[in-house]
Amino acid sequence: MSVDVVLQVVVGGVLLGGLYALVAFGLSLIYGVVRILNFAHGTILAVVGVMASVMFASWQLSPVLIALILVPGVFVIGALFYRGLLRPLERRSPLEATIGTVLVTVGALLILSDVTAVLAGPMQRNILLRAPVIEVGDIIISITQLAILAAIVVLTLAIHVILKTTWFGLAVRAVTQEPVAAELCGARSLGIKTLTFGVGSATVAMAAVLYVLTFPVDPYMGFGLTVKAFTIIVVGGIGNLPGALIVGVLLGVAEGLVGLFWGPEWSPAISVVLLLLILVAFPAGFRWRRA
Amino acid sequence: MKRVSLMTLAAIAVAALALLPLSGAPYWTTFVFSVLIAYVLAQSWDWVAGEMGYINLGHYVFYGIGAYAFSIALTSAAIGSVTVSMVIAVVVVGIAAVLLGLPLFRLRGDYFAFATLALLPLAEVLTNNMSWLTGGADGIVLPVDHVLTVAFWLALALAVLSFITTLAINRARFGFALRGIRNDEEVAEVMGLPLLPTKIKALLLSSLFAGLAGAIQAWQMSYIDAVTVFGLNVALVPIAMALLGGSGLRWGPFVGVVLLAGIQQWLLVNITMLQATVYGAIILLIGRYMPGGMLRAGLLQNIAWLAPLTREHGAFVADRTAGQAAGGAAVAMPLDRIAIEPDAPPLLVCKDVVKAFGGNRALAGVSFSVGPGEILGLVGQNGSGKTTLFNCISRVHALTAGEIRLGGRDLAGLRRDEMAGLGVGRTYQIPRPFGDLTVAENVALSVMLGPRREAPERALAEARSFLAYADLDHRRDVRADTLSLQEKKLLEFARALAVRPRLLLVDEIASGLTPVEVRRFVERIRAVRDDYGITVIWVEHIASALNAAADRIVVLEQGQLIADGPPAAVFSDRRVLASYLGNTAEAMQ
Amino acid sequence: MTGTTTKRGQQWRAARVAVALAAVAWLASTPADAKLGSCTDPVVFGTTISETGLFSTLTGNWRKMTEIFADEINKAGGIKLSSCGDKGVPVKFVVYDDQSVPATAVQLYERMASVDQVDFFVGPDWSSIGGPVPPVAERHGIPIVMGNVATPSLYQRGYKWVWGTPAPAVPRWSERYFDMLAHVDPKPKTIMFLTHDNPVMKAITAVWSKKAAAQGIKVVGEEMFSADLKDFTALIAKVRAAKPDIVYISSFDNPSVPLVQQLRQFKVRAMDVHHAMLTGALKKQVGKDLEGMTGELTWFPSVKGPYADLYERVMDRTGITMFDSIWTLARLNSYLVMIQAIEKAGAVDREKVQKALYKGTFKSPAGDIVFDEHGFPDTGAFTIQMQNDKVEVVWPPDVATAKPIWPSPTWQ
Amino acid sequence: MMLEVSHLAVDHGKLRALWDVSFSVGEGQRVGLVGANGAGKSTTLGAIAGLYPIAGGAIVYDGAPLDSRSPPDALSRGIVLVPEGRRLFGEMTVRENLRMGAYGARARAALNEGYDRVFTLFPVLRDKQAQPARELSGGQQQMVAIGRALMARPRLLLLDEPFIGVAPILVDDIMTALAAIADGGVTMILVDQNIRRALRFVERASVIHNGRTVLAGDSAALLADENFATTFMGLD
Repeated sequence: MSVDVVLQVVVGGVLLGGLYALVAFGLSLIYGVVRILNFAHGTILAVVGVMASVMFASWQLSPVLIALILVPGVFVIGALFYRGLLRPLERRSPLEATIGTVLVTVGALLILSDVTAVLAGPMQRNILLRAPVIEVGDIIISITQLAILAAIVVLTLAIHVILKTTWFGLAVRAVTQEPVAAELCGARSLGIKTLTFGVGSATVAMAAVLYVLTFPVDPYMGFGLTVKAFTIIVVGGIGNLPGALIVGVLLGVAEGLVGLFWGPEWSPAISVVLLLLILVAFPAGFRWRRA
Repeated sequence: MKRVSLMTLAAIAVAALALLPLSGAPYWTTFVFSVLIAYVLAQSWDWVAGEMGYINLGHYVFYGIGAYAFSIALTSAAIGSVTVSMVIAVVVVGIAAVLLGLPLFRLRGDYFAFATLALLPLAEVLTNNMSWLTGGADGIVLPVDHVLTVAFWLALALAVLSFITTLAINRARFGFALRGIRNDEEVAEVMGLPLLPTKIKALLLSSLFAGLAGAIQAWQMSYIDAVTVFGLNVALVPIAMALLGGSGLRWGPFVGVVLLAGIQQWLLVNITMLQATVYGAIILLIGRYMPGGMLRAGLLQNIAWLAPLTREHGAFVADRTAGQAAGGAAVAMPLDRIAIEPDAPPLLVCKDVVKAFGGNRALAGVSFSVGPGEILGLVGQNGSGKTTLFNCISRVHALTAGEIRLGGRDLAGLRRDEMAGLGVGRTYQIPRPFGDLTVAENVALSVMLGPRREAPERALAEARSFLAYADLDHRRDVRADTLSLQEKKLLEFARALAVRPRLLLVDEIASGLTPVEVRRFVERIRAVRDDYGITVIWVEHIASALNAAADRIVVLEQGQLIADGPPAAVFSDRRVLASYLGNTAEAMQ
Repeated sequence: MTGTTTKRGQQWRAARVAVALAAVAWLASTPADAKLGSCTDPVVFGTTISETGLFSTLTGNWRKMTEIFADEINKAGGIKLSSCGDKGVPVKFVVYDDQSVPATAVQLYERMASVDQVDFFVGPDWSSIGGPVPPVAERHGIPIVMGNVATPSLYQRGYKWVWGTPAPAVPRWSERYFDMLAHVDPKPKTIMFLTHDNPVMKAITAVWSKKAAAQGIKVVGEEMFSADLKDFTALIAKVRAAKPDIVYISSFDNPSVPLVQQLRQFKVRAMDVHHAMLTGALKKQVGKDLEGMTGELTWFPSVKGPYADLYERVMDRTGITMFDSIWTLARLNSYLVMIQAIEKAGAVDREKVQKALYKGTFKSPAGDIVFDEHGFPDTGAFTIQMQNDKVEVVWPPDVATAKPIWPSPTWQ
Repeated sequence: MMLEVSHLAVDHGKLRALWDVSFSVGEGQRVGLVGANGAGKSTTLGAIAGLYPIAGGAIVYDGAPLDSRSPPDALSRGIVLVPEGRRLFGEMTVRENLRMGAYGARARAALNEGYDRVFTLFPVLRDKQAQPARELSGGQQQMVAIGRALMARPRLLLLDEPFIGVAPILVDDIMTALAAIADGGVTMILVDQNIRRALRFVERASVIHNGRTVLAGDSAALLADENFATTFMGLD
């Protein structure tokens, strides 16, 4: 196998893995701050992806415009979802809160998929853009892919900068690590949790628009992505976005290389095997320590 | 009386159901059949989740493995017999449960849940790719045998067996052990419960029922493929059903399964659009407004005729012990007196004990010994290493260096659950009761898990004498998490005694008591030694209490032993006084 | 709780249980056999459609289509029965959503047999569901003509009442394409198969890789991929290394969307890239990338054939096209074959219909349908090529709407 | 009086943790709360800081009742708690921890002054700004915790067991710093189980026993009171 082939596979893996990482960011933020495992998280990608595809097919809107319309909408819906349905459960006993959030998010997953399938049709869709390609030696990259890669990098940097420099980002990290102390510092948990849920959902919406530019979506595809995203945040460390990015990209590349050297039919197994191995080796979750 | 009538009705209902396949209503037969399978799955899942507190989202994997093992065996030329294939399915599922359980039980909480969930897509990929065994995506085609009637009876029998097993687990020592794990597995372990074997046993039991359910359904359906038995869309349904009814409740999974399956079927037949939305909305609303499950909702608990369905397990246990004579009024505990030889070798020897957490040495080379029948007071500031020392003696922590011997035996290499068997009982500074069990059950659990492995009925009876000894008998039937802090500390004391210890480790149990209560407690500690010969190490801040109770005092400071001697001498030591009362730096000068 | 309330509670409970038992008993006593042989009652077909869940992405608006189909048949006079004179009997459908779950489908077919008392079964689709459903038909002795259930092994179980997918069968799927390959110039020398991990697609590859070799075209590679695969770079790298003259994609339309796009992007060169299921769904998602590709279509209105007008009207009124929803042909064929069988039998009589299905040859727009002894049909598909963004039938020449452009210019 | 706590009762879930606690603190004073483990000292501080809702009695602060629903409410009135066990944001740097302390609107404006003030008090932290807080020693962590509280510009500083896990040599440093803070006009309530140390630092103290205040007075008087130690602290 020539180096070019491997490099080509790596490029493809980085693109897919970057998208995985974007999905994982939202889940990681929400899980870190609100401590809720949102089973409907990946389904948001499926639903927003379908909506974006319909908008593109019906009105030929530019993907940027579609994102500008959908992402704030999802932000609001995510925040309202948390406020209306999940927040009240926090006052219950831990057992009831856990079971309640599972039921609420699973119920939301079913509703989201079904309503989308009824309104937009259950068929698979994408946004069809034909873009020229760039050839570097034997490696080929399309402009769309480059744009998506650039968007992933920009978004990751943006999220990173928000978390590192803004007061909101600081509070998000503080609540993730020590919720009580964050409150003692004046961070109102309700507001921060609501915002986080909104931002986390909006991140997936952003990922959805990028995803549907290269890969097809359908209303029922979300749950597998949720599992994949959880794998990434467990392996990368909860609340650790650079970790999630690295693991997401590695996962995408690993899936490609397994397809190359072993057989594409085994690629979907990689994330699961990785998750199980890491968890068994580090039962309390993986922690990235500085040397 | 009420319980009996409900059970009688259940028996009649089962008998009526058994006639269903003969009545010429195949639709209802297949519908009830799938309800029965769902019940077996939900109920067997709940043994691990509701009883033991481990949310196994991959429970359906065992259903799928059972279905596949059965189908492969049945279609292979070498086997072909249904009975043998069922047995093979059970064996394969059992092996899979043990192999998966060993690594998975290293995990807890959400991590366990998600790791188990990940098993489903993995199983699907494996099944699809291992075509030589599983037929790959072709699935496995079984002969068309029209086995609905027999399969229905098998499913009914399995469902009834699941329910009976639930009752048996609730009643058995094993069930109490599971509830101990659910509440606080470290405490249960220190009481003498070997954790991993117990967890594996629970998973094994639950997986066998799921595997059989899979085998029976595969037989009835006559065709399986990976999507059908490992698909995420179907796998979470039985779990949602159990949660909806009320996980951990005797009737919870049953009510949840019947209700959700009924609603789903009704929607399918009567609504042509958005059934999944309505179905999802029902799940969502119940999660939002009845998050503990329907049967835990106050709304239902107040309806008289539903009351028998909504009771917690504890309520059934209280029923059984309520009738027992309150023989525990006497303040004698059912403990044998341990003879104290005057010149026996020390019971506990600590030699250069070091325990480091990262770079922080909580114990920096502590040596002392405790003679049999001695009451040793252990004193030191917060953070001086007292609790760490207790944790080292009860093997919660492994030593970094040094050696601890109990009755001449080196404790290195022993598991936590073996300590109770060696006669070490302990209390926790911050009480750790099994919150959702009754006070009596808390103590009974000690008796059950401890070295004598008593059966629950006896243990519950015995528990009352320990409770009486700790002045807690009047609170025996309330949930332990409703006790006051002081009562919880007394509960800790009763639980530690119920292990039948040779060596009792008491951690700050008298703090917060009134002076009168403290005096009573001092008498109690002395009596434990005087009447039963139990050796005691008592950590306490109330010096007067130690002064009155202890034969000897050991003082720790910054993980080091700074004094060891009779109370009078130690408490007049200038360095001790300074360390205990004033600025340390000043004392050094 | 006082004694009185306890007692009342028990009475309540007993009453409720009694009511429930009575209800079960009543339902159980309902007769299971349908009233057959009437000339006035409509003939009732029972079917399930995967309207929601995993497989729903493959269905079109089939519930509406089924209703319109019945309406069209009834407008044309219904099913003509010799036993009822010339008078036609109307047809009626009972349709449920099986939610793509086999156990649910089984329950619903049992329900249609015993509660709804349908006369005949049509559909369902997909092996997952087509596997467990036939035993229901067998037990009740209700003839069933299934839709898109194409796994041959499912038909080897000694069915007496079950007939399968009345659309092109696996062993004849690409017959016309390989016939075309034998006549084109320059002749292809090598072929590589890319197979979606699915029983139908694997069966197609298995059959046609052998036939290709027999025809003198060397198979230089066979790769499999799962429906979850999104990044095909690795697979395409292998194609580029093998340099085959023909790339044969044996896949359903949806899973191969990224594959087709990435083949184009990576500038794979070949005489022809063939897609076994070249559909409108694929075209919607990959657009111009499809230009010049060849494929297989079970039927297309321009091919005409018996009942072509009926199909066209039904699909027009439903708002779907055969190209968009390739599975629609087998669906409609299952309805059509059952109606023809009843007309041949001359009565609404399950045993007579069963006999008719055994012997008969059935007309369909895609050609005659003849079942083998297992109930498996025997038809082939038409070879098409995308030319100037339009679907043209290019083989066989007698029904062709255009000549094949060879070698396909877009892959040069 | 700046703060007046009268007949305060607090519940933890269904259990009453505090029954009847009363004491008062004047502007600029240092007051101690002493008592055995579990007596209710931390709960009292928590209730003032808004961590626990008040079940009975009243807290009056600056003449107006203090019925905070959450710590940010108390914080906005200048009440800041240094919690037991420090509760630093372990993965965040020292500087980020301090910055988080200035989260409140009022403090944000004076962020840089805040840093200066903290680094002047605890010079050792200046060099460790970029280190994750969990890598610091116990005493340095405690300095960060106090520094973080200072960033919020407190008027009333509540210190819960600030010397646990602190090496003896650093205890004095922290004591000195606390004294400096107090001299700067910050009112303080100190909970410390080392009674002598506590009494030497504060001017007045209240003894809490089983959720009730049982004794109060000047620290000098309490120290001199032989009865005090024997009766309430169980010392001979």
